[in-house]
Amino acid sequence: MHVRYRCELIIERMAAPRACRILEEAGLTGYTVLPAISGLGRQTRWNRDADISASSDMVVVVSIGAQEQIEAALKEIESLLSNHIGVLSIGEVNVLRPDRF
Amino acid sequence: MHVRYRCELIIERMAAPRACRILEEAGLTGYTVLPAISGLGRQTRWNRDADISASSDMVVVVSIGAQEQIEAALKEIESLLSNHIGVLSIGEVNVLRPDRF
Amino acid sequence: MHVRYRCELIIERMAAPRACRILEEAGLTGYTVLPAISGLGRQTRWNRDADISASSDMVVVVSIGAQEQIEAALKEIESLLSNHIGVLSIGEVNVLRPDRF
Amino acid sequence: MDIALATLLSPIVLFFLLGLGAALLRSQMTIPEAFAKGLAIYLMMSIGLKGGVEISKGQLGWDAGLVMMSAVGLSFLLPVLAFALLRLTTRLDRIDAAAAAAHYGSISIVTFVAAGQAVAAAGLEAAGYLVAVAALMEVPAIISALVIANRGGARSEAVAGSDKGELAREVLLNASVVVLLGALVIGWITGEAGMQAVAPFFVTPFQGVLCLFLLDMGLSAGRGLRNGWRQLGPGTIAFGVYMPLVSALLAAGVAALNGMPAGDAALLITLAASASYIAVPAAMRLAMPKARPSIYLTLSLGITFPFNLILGLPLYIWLAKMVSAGVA
Amino acid sequence: MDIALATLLSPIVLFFLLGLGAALLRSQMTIPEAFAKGLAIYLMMSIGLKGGVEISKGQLGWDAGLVMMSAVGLSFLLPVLAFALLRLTTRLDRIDAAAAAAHYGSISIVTFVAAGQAVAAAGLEAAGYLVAVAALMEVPAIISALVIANRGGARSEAVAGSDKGELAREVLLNASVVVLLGALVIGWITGEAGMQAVAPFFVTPFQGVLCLFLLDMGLSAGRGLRNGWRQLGPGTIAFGVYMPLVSALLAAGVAALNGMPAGDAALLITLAASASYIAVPAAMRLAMPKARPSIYLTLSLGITFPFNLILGLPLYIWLAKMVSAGVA
Amino acid sequence: MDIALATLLSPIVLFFLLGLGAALLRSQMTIPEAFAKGLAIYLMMSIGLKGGVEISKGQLGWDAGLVMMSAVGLSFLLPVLAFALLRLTTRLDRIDAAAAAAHYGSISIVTFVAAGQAVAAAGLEAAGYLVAVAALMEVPAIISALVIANRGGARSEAVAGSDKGELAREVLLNASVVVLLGALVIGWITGEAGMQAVAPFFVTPFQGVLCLFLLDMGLSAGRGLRNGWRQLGPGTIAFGVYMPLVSALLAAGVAALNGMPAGDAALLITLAASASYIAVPAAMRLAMPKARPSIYLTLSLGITFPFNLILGLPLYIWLAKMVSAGVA
Ligand SMILES: Nc1ncnc2c1ncn2[C@@H]1O[C@H](COP(=O)(O)O)[C@@H](O)[C@H]1O
Ligand SMILES: Nc1ncnc2c1ncn2[C@@H]1O[C@H](COP(=O)(O)O)[C@@H](O)[C@H]1O
Ligand SMILES: Nc1ncnc2c1ncn2[C@@H]1O[C@H](COP(=O)(O)O)[C@@H](O)[C@H]1O
Ligand code: NA
Ligand code: NA
Ligand code: NA
Repeated sequence: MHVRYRCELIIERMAAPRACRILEEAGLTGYTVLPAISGLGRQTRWNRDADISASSDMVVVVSIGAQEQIEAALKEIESLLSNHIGVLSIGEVNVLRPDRF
Repeated sequence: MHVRYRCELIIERMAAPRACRILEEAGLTGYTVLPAISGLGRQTRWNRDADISASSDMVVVVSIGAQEQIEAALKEIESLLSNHIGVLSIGEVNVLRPDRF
Repeated sequence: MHVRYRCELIIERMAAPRACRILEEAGLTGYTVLPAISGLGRQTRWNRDADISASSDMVVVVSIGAQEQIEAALKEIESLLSNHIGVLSIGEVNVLRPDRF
Repeated sequence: MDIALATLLSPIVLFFLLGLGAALLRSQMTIPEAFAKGLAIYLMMSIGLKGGVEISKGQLGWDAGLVMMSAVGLSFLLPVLAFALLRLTTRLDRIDAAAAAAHYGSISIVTFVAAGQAVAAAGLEAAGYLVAVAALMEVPAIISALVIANRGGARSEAVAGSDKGELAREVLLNASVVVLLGALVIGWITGEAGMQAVAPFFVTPFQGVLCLFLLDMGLSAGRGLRNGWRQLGPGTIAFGVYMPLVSALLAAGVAALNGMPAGDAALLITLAASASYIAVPAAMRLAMPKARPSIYLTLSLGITFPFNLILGLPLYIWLAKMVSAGVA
Repeated sequence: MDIALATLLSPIVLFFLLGLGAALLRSQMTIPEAFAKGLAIYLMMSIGLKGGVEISKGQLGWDAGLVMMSAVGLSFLLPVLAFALLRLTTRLDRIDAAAAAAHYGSISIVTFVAAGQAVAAAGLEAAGYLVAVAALMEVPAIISALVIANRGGARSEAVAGSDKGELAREVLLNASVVVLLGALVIGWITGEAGMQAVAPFFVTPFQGVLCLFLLDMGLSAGRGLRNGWRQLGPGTIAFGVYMPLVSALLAAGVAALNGMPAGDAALLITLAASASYIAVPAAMRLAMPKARPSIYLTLSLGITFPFNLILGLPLYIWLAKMVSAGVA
Repeated sequence: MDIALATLLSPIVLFFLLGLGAALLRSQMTIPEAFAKGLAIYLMMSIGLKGGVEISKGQLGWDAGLVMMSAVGLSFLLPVLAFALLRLTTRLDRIDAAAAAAHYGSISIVTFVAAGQAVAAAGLEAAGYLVAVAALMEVPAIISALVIANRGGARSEAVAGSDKGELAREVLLNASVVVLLGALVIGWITGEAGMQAVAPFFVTPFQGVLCLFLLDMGLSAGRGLRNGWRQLGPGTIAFGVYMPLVSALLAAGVAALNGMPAGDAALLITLAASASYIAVPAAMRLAMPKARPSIYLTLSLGITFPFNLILGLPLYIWLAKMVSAGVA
């Protein structure tokens, strides 16, 4: 197996397309978006089913990629997170078929 | 980037608020709860859409934090898991803006 | 705490039961399936709410296990992924109660 | 027996059987949880409103008050009985037995509705305040079961992370209590006039929505049975069938003592005989996390619910007629 | 006042209060988001269709055109006023104030519907084209607010990853604009004849669906208040109550100038007085991500919406009668 | 042509076009999957029940049996034809061509319903057993396509992790087969009497629900087209238009041979001409995972469905009239 990176971005639902565009432009070969149902942050406490406006909903964007692409995305994501609410974390993982990332 | 920890707790939906209170009291700055749709354990095999009582539903609580806070939460979570169904795993991740955790 | 492995398989919803059977047969003690809402790959761009056929939906199968069991599952999963769309990644995590995995 | 056949061939029972059959044949079809939960709230609003409007027409007298108090008493009492029977006849431990017992003291609102329709089909009438009785019977059984479970040796310590009020809120303010009682009061306030505006949504299509909901219940019951029946011994399975009969007899006695008319008696008997499968399971996960859902749910949803729906209802109506005839 | 009491005791208000109360008492009950979103789309289709059919019956004259233009003007203007008031009387910064102001220039379709029912209950009539007015008033306020926010010092740079057209698409093609205007045009095209086929779904059960939706809104408003009220100072809370009155007075002036009949005037006044809580919050997350939802949502959904629903509507109808009487 | 215009201006077609337009303009609006799936189940229950009640009124004779058998034959046969045409005229490989072919042998239940309404609007009548025909035509095409795909060189090995029965269960017990056939049988058993109780839910609002569902289908079709059309060559796109015509002609022949009345013939022709977009795609993911959904879905939902809905239906009714006139 081969070392790659798992980038996990917890971000506002409305801002997720922006994050995804950044990942795509940085050359990452894919991502998957997961829904979240509630959360707590330093400023917010939200719950999907309890807010009809859905304006505080978060989602989780997961993208497995090579170091190079993830580094290429980092600066733009940092800039995105200066405007939008979100948390980025990157972990090391092993993958099959390394040429795909 | 800076090393922090990603704590992932797969736990019964009804017990998730208890887990979240533990995290909050241990000083973690946030968490996000994701829904799950089905699963298998040593005792259970469940499926969200196939059980009208929803009493076996699980959720996943993700919290990124510093070692200190996570360690502070560990004992209480262990106690919670002696009553409730759940699986805890902790991985190392890199984050931006380390002061936030 | 004790080292175990977190296996995360992003896979087509229709193929998830196949992946789960493989995990179960390899001796993993459990797994949890999370829904996804949208994604991008080398060939696909999908969105759960925007496709009435749901034929491109993906889910994420998470399984925490010991090295041995995960290695036992790897070959079959590789074969599964030669037919079905999906991404496998494996990360190192720490767990409580190691005898459970 | 005509009522029995009519019950069996009613669309709601047939759709339940369709779901049950599909699940047992391992069909993968599902009805999305979010949709089913929405339907459940609709059903409870509708039942509450109709009950409230009925109440607004007449007057709640002493007799209704007495019935309500007896019903609360039944809900407190039945779990004690159920627990004793389970401990005597099965190998379930104290916790599992107490949790299962809670379900049998509480009620199933869908069974109640099906009974209402069977009662109407049998040419009987039922009073609106029975909806309030249903709502009142949801909770006491949970308290009984908690007391029973805690008496056993080691006092239960608070679970880590638990909040003082959370169990009370879950038990007293769960969706079915809030919506049922809330809609009842709203129906009471707005009366027939207010109902007219919302009847095309809450009254006319009710039966059809119920069919859809019962299809989902059939799927749930079938899957529960398929996954869970192995964990139930023959004693436990038998309990799922005779316990409703025991409760029905007790409730028939209460109905006789209160001199209830046949329609009302049938509903009270059904409430006693029915077992909860939404509100109580949720409360049990909080209050007795170590009790196994695979036991109490398979019992309540997989065995008692179908039994009541298909065989129980005609029996309870017959029983109610006996009782009220004896009274009159 | 009879209208006030009738409003307060209508099922929709009572279900809103039920939800509000349950949330304030910290009940955990929820209505699944997917179900509520489906209902919201149903409501907008229904409103649009009915408006379109009304339009198809008569003729859209110059006067309707003038009202539409005035309404668009109001939607542009109100945020300027709201922003000035917020900056003068509260400590909100420019961004938070501009974002909140956008909500008050835009509209709440549920408030509009409730006004329609109160208008009918008061024996008045309203023209179908007011639905088009509602749709037209959704967007201009957002543009105003953006201009206001950007004038303050540092020109806003594009947020990383943002796409040129995305804000325009979100604002001009959000669900409520698409469905409301789309259904309006469809109702217009198919007219009374086409409506007949779909009326049993879109017309008859409408009021009941609204009850269910308002239960959910009550839950949302209650939870918003509980989590958010601490962040609102007394000045901000007061704004949530007096701003709708200010808007109502302005709209009453516009109605007088246009010589609108009482029913139409009441709806226009209500639109002006109402504040958005779905479309504008979403747009704000894209356009002004730094503005805090806990401020603007608590204000709009937690304070202004209940105020309008319970106290505002009778007032606006009374105001509309005054205005149209003065005109006549 | 009057029928053509009436079809084009019917609310369901207009809502489809609204969704299609919004998606092509890149609106982000969506209808939640859970809600749409719930509606889909409602629609199938309703269709099944109505068909069953119709059957219960008359008698299923030999002629109905013959039509059913011919329809099953058609469903087996059409994929062979579709496959051959695709391989001759496009660059799709064996797997992609076989998967697409399966869709054209199977059916679209929404197209069937729209045809039913167009048939009624044209003053014709259709027999209830056609619903059974629809259900019977879902599956055979999948079997044909599997045979075709497997004949090509390397026998398909079992995919890792696959379970022997899973494909059969998915194909024979998917939601649409279970609900359609189940409701049909239930309608048959309970007959007109049982239907009365549930008609206010399953019959009266049906058309309106269909509008909402078609709005969602328009959104899906539009997004599918936008993402997928680049992958379709002109030959493939042309296939999406001429294949339904080919199927229609074949079915017209079958209708003539069976001497079917015009209304029945129109429905059979429509079934043949329609292409599946829910059941078959799901089956294909299991059975031929390497076939690309972007091909078969864009074809079936993005091209053939709109073509049938807007242009095809009037044509098929005209064809059916010709055929039955020739017969009579
Ligand atoms: N440390 C964290 N771990 C996981 N999720 C977080 C964390 N901090 C914030 N979040 C998520 O981000 C949202 C906004 O956080 P904040 O901006 O801190 O209010 C929260 O509601 C959570 O869903
Ligand atoms: N090893 C595991 N990896 C991931 N999820 C697990 C694991 N074990 C258990 N789970 C989840 O926890 C639930 C209960 O597990 P158990 O208590 O073992 O029956 C299962 O249904 C799964 O959703
Ligand atoms: N690198 C990746 N990281 C996360 N998810 C991915 C990745 N690549 C693909 N996916 C997911 O897998 C689906 C199919 O990918 P593909 O087979 O590359 O078209 C995508 O739509 C994503 O949901
Ligand atoms: Na009971
Ligand atoms: Na306004
Ligand atoms: Na076909």
